[in-house]
Amino acid sequence: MLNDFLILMKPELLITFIIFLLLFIKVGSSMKNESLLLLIQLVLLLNVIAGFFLNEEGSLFGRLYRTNNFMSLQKSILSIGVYLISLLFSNWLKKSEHLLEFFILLLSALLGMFFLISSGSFLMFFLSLELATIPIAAMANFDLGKKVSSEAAMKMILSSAFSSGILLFGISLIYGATGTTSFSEMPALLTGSPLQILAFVFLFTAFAFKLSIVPFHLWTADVYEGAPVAVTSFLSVISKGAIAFIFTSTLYQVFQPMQAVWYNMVMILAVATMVIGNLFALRQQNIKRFLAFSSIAQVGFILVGMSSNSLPGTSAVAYFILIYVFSNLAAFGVAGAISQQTGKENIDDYKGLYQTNPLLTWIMALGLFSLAGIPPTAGFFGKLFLITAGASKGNYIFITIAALNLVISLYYYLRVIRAMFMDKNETPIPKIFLEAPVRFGLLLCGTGIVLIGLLSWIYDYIITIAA
Amino acid sequence: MLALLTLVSGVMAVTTRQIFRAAIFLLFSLIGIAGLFFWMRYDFIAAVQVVVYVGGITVLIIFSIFLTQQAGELLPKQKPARQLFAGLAAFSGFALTMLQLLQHSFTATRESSVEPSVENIGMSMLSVETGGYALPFEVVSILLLAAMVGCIVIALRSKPVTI
Amino acid sequence: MNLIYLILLPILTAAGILLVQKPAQVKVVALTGAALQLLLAILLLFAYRQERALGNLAQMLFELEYEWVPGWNINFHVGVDGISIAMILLTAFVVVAGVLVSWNVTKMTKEFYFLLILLSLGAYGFFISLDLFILFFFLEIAVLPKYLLIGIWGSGKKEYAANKLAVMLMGGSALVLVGILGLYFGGSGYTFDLLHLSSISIPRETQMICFPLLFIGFGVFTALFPFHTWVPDGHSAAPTAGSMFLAGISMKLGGYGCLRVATYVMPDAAKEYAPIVILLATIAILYGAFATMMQKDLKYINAYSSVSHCGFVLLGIGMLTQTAVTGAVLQMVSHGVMTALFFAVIGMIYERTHTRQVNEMGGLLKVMPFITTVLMIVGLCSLGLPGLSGFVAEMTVFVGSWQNPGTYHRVATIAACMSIVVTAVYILRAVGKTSMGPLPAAFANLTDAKWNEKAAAIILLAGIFAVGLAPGWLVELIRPATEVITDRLSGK
Amino acid sequence: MQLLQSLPMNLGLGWAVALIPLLPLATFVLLGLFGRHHFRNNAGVIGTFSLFISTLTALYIANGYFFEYGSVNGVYQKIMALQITWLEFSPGFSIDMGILLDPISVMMLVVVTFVSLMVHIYSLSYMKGEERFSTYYAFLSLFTFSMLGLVISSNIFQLYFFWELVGVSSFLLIGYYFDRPSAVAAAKKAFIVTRFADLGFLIGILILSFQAGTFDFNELIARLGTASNPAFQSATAASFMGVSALTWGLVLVFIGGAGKSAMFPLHIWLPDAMEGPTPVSALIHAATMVVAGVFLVARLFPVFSVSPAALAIVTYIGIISALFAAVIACTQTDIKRVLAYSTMSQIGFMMFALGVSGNAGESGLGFTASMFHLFTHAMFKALLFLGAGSVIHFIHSNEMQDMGGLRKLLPVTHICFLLACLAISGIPPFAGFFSKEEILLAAYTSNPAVYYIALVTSGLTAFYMFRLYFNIFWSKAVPAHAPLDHHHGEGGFPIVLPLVLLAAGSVAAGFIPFGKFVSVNGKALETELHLVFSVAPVLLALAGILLATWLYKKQNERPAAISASLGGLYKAAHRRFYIDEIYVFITKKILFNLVGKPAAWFDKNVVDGMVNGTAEATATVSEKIRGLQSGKVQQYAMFFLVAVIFLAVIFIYLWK
Amino acid sequence: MMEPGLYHILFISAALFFIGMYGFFTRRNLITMLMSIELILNSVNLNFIAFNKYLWPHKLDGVFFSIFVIAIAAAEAAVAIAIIINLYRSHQSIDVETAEELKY
Repeated sequence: MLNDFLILMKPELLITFIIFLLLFIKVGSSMKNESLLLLIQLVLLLNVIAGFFLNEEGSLFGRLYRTNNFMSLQKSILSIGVYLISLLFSNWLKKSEHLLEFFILLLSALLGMFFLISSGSFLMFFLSLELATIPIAAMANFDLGKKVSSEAAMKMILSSAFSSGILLFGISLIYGATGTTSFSEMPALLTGSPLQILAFVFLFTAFAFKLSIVPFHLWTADVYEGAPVAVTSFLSVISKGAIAFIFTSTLYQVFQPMQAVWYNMVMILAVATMVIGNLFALRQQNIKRFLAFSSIAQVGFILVGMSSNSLPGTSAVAYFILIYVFSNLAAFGVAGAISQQTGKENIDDYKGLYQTNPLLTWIMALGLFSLAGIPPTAGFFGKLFLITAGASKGNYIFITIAALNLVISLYYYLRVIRAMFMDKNETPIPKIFLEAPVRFGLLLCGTGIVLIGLLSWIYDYIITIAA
Repeated sequence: MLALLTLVSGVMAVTTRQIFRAAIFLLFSLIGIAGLFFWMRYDFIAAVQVVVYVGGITVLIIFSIFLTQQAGELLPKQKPARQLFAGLAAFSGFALTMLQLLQHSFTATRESSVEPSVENIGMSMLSVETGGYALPFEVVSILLLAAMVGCIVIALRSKPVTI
Repeated sequence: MNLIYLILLPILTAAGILLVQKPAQVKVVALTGAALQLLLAILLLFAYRQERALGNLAQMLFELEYEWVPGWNINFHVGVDGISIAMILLTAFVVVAGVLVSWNVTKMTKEFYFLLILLSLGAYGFFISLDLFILFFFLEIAVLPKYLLIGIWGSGKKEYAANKLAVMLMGGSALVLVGILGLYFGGSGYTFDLLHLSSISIPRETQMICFPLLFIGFGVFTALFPFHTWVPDGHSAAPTAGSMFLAGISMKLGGYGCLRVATYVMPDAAKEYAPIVILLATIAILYGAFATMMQKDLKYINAYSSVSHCGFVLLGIGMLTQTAVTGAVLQMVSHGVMTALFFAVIGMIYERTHTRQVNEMGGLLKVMPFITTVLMIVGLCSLGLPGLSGFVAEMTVFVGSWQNPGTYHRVATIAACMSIVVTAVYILRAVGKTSMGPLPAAFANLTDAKWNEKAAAIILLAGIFAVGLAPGWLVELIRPATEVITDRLSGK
Repeated sequence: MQLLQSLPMNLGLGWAVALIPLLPLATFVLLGLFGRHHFRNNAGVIGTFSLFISTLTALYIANGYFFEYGSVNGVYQKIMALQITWLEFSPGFSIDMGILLDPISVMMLVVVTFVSLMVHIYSLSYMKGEERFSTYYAFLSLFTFSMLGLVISSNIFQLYFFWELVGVSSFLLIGYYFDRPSAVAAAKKAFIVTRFADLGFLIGILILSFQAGTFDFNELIARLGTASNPAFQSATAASFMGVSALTWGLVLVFIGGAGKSAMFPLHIWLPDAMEGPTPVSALIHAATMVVAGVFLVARLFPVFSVSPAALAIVTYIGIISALFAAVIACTQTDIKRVLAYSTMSQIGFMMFALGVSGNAGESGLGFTASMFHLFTHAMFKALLFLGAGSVIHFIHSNEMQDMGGLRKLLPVTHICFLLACLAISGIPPFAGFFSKEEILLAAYTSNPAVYYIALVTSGLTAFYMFRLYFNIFWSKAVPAHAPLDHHHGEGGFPIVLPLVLLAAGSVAAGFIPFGKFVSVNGKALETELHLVFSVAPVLLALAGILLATWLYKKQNERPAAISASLGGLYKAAHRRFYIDEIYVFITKKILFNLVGKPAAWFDKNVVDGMVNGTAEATATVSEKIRGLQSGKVQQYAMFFLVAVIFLAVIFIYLWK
Repeated sequence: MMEPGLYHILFISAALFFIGMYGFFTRRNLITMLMSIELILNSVNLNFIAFNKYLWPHKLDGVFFSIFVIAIAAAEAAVAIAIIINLYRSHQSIDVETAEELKY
């Protein structure tokens, strides 16, 4: 029993352990930020490595908690992302007064996401969702001196509380209609009656809110822009990944009987998300805001893959998230480094960046290309598999719209590329000094972007364990 | 009666223009709900409701009101258009929900019921077997811990505002 | 002959370029790589011929197949037939010439050559792919470098042009993607394999949906009317080598795709849609020609004329007769070499006169006989002078088109033939205005071509003459391959 | 043909004939690549020498063909001396590079090499000192190569191949003085107009070859020229707009020929082509290239002869051109233009002679006559041009009013020119007389109307030729500014020799019993002179000469008066009946303004506009919907709720 | 007053839910918005309890759900108030419309 407990809940326990470790450090010693950060990075790295071993399938606590290899992999992907974040934003973190608190909150949120992925009932689902949200809202306020930071935090906490309300209302209706909150008992009890549909819509929109699907995305950009870059990247990459995972598995497993309803819903919202996300991204000036909308559009593509309701769909989503972690973090990493040292966040400020910071420019370009789905970057494969999965339903119009949206998105990614490579600038951003961890993190991202696509066994691995 | 109290205070809480009164109405509304719990014989829940909400959250709210505002100051009025739309949206949502609820024929279980006594609740709360809620309990505790840490960092900052 | 070399070589070259530091070294590496590519392409040609001579009648030679993503049944499947080899040769020629012509690039030399080589990688990969997925992969690889080439090293409205080009081409490839997926799921095979897809009969509904998607998608690349507008802007803004690659190689990707993927795989739809294809191709031919007539910028002239010439490719494909299809492939090769050279020459002239407006030039024959002579030869090739490649290709298309006896086809053929007159008008106008007439005093001291320019021109001229004077070898190479395609069309 | 293919000498013969065009080709390549640097001064000698060998070979071949092996049982054979598959479209359907020897091709070989040689020699002196001397000879060689290739073509596509090359060399040579805008314009015009005609030719080829299933001349003629052949039947059965495919094909092919041969109304390029160096005009625009159209019709004559409609068109176009050009020639003042129009007129003669010809025996007289005239015309027209060239060389002007009284200064030229004028006017016993008589006879027997027009035209010919002659050599006294340096005058030996040789040809060529060698079916055709028949044309010619003498021998007011009295007609003729203006109108106004400009406009605004419009629309929409992202968190929540209700309503009530 | 049944309770909770929504939409004071949220959460609690009591009394799912919701509501309120106070410090106001810098 205890053995089971230790092995099955290994990821969660590890994170909890780290959290407590940090708490003890906070209470007991006064380490310097540098060494502390190094320690955290090391621990997180170990966590990533540990994530790949001793994964088993099973459930605990009366099916409130369940896990399998695929979920472990999803957790590992998130761990990788967190590790990258700890590297990429070293510059910012080092100077932060609340380094420890930051990581405590970050890891709590991560823990929430782990539980989220593994949750076996709506209760666990709801609780871990909150655990994954509230600390982030607090973190969004970590740029304590900045007005926009608190505005972002305010928007985030209020909107998410609002969506929690809606989610809960939906859950309560479902509970009323079926008498259970357990994922495993639910499918048999779903009949597709109007009330269930209504409840499902409530539930669905709460997911949509967290995943920033249009039209529930409105908070996203504001929060992304206002929050510190590290938080934004966590929010846009890790949080989104986690939600996408649980969303997929909920739709596929729990709401399988209502497949027809949610397929159409996903389709409509995917189109809306891609289009609106793209249209807004087109005209953004602030790089963080720009990336926010771009990530909204990316979610649209995730939905395309999700709509397939098949094994390739799940694996394509997981694969895409993995790639997305690297690509988006590359972009955010560069944006963060620049914003940290110069305070410049506008795309126009990036003009002529290539002259002064070739490495940053290339990493950014790689990230953007990957987001845009240009080969040979991994994003190409990720997007392609998503669209391929979506195409399995034979809905050509939907797929054509998705494919054409790829083009629009390319257009605005190219805007940044253009600014960095082509435009002239009298006063380009000066040469930016990158700390070793940042440099390492960026290179890691770049390597990931190039290799994940070309190494086909990664996808194969995902599809095998997702089966 | 309780229902009426709850609803009326709820409405007042969201419409009154004096923030302090709004808080008091909220308090009444919450108490009304606690009363409903009592009435449904969920004593424990009612107790929790009173303790956490009435004793915790409302007090917190009232403190923060004191912190941020002079009591008695009138709240700024929202634009009528916004009020209208909000009312419409809320009402149509309400109508839709009620319609679905009323049209739906709920089926009740025939299994024997479990007494929602404090003992029962406490046992399952800490049970790790099926039907136990130890894990959620742990999760919530971590959440509360994180929330605390967050609050401390945010609220106890020392630096003055620079921007 | 291992086809992997064709992919490996550009990759190694690109890596080499990244490793060395000085611009001079970069150039040498790039040139060596390009020359090796040419050598490899020629070796491939001979190996292919030898294999055929030994009686190997397989449709594709030198096939290689590795599993890539088993989850989607994606295989790294490559192989060549005559058409591919012709295209590979074309690419190799243009790449060498492009590298030579760009010898004077001083801005970000390393990146420039890196992108050039990357483009060639895309092209080679595309032409040898037998799996639609990797075909698409390479197709997209070949797009983005163009954007950067134009945007960074271009001139004029470069940003607008680069954007337009990238977006339109990506739009095209988006349609291609949908088409490919349609084939994958609707083709009752769950396979991307071209050979497999071409051996089964694909349900008619799938064909009717996927053919337009694929044809328009690839058509955008090859300037299918009305999706051609990236051509003039893109070409005119691109740096010389960029234009050469764009017109010489990139537009051929589309033609090749239209033929190999759309038409070959979906014969029923190809027949069904042929009238539309022919209509659009004819419009492109004439319309491009007439539009060219009104242009004043040399690059625009060549760009619009490319629209017209690529119309022949599509016309040949649309006519569905074996000769016409052969002609289409010939036209791809011919136009590729010719237009690359044309752009090279325009670049040389521009470098000296700093203008591309024909009205501002004149009498350049006096100061730069070599360049203008090459210009004239290219012009003549463009208007289909016998002995040069254009003639061979156009005539094959015409003869092949005429073999399709429908009145509609006849009218289209005649209309297409009419372009030879219009072509003559604009080519002579361009050549006449630039190289003949009185020489403006400002240009009196200009110099003729340098060694690298001469070498580039001679390499491409060799291609033009090799096709123009002795087309036999090329036709022999291509025809068996087109036969396979037309056999499928006629249900054999 | 079968017989000869078995002969062992056949292959040798093939390569021997091939040598004739290949030598000039080699010269072209050599001079073209290295001429500027290595053969600057001796390019002419090299070119001339190589052509000299070609000419000798041609004469040798002609001798052999006509007198040794060509005739089998009194019928001249079509010998396929060489055949190499050049471009195979589908098995059995290919463009071959071959050599077809038959009377007309052998005859053309001689004519082309000979005239070309004369021009080469002439140019040695005439073009001396030109900066691009070697280029000139390179182009000249290219032209000679192409023309020779054209005449020996065994395959209609091969003919088209060389046809186009001829066009290009013509372009290059007309534009030889490339810094002179008028020359460039003329070169372009020549190329484009003939190109336009070639379009017809090309489509004609497509039609004919498709119907016949071959490009090979022999096969083509055998299949389409025989009424019993299925190809013929399907070709006549298939019709478009009421006209059979065969006729369409032939007419279109003829359009090609008409373009190259400057037939009305495609003649407009020819006068302008005189911008080229004069020897070039002599070679290309008088003796050889312009008769390519005639040659083409002759080559396909067996097929033409089965389509009366096509033949009728050939006839009428020919006669109209003859008369039309003759009228214009009377009014021109540029001597080369006069000659150009005269050329056009004479080719008109050849054309309609073909048109009135039948396919066999006596009715084939027109064919023979046409070829004969082609042959003699080459001699005297080349002579006229070369003569004119030496005049121009001397005077440095093309205009008649700058000339006059030159007979003393240029004696050899004068005599030769006079002989040529007599020959072209049809005065016995000069060459033109014989060939023209045959043409008139052929016309007389088949189509009287044509005959009468031809008669008038031949009178006009005499008139304008002598108008030219008198204006140059008599009329005024020696022009004041003329260089009176006698040594300069005639030029050297290279100028005199071709004049004399051609003059000899013009005098003697008529006596060749042409019908024996060249006839439509290869059998000898006995031609005889009907003295009675000759009276009318000769008299008319003499009348023309007399009129010219009266008007132009001495400078006087009469021509002006007459032209004034003719008023509009004269003016119209002088302005070449405004054909040029019509063309300019069509090209500039219609083609450029009504097609080209709209196309360009359409592209810029509509097609491009669509693309840009899409981009702009996207940007606009994106700007318009920015209000969605208002920054108000309450509004966000409201959107949220509304969307929830919306989705719920859709999925509960509408979309089930 | 007749014996209140399930539907009555549901009516109350739904009404409370949308009253909370209305409040959330219209109040400009951040604290009152937070109060509206509390109303929403309470209505959900009511729902859970009602369903548990009237329909599914054999297990205590609903009860536990509402207990945890209350806990979460507390945590959320705490963080929200911390953020609001912080916002108040930087903006000197807790009017939601003063914090609209981030938009478009």
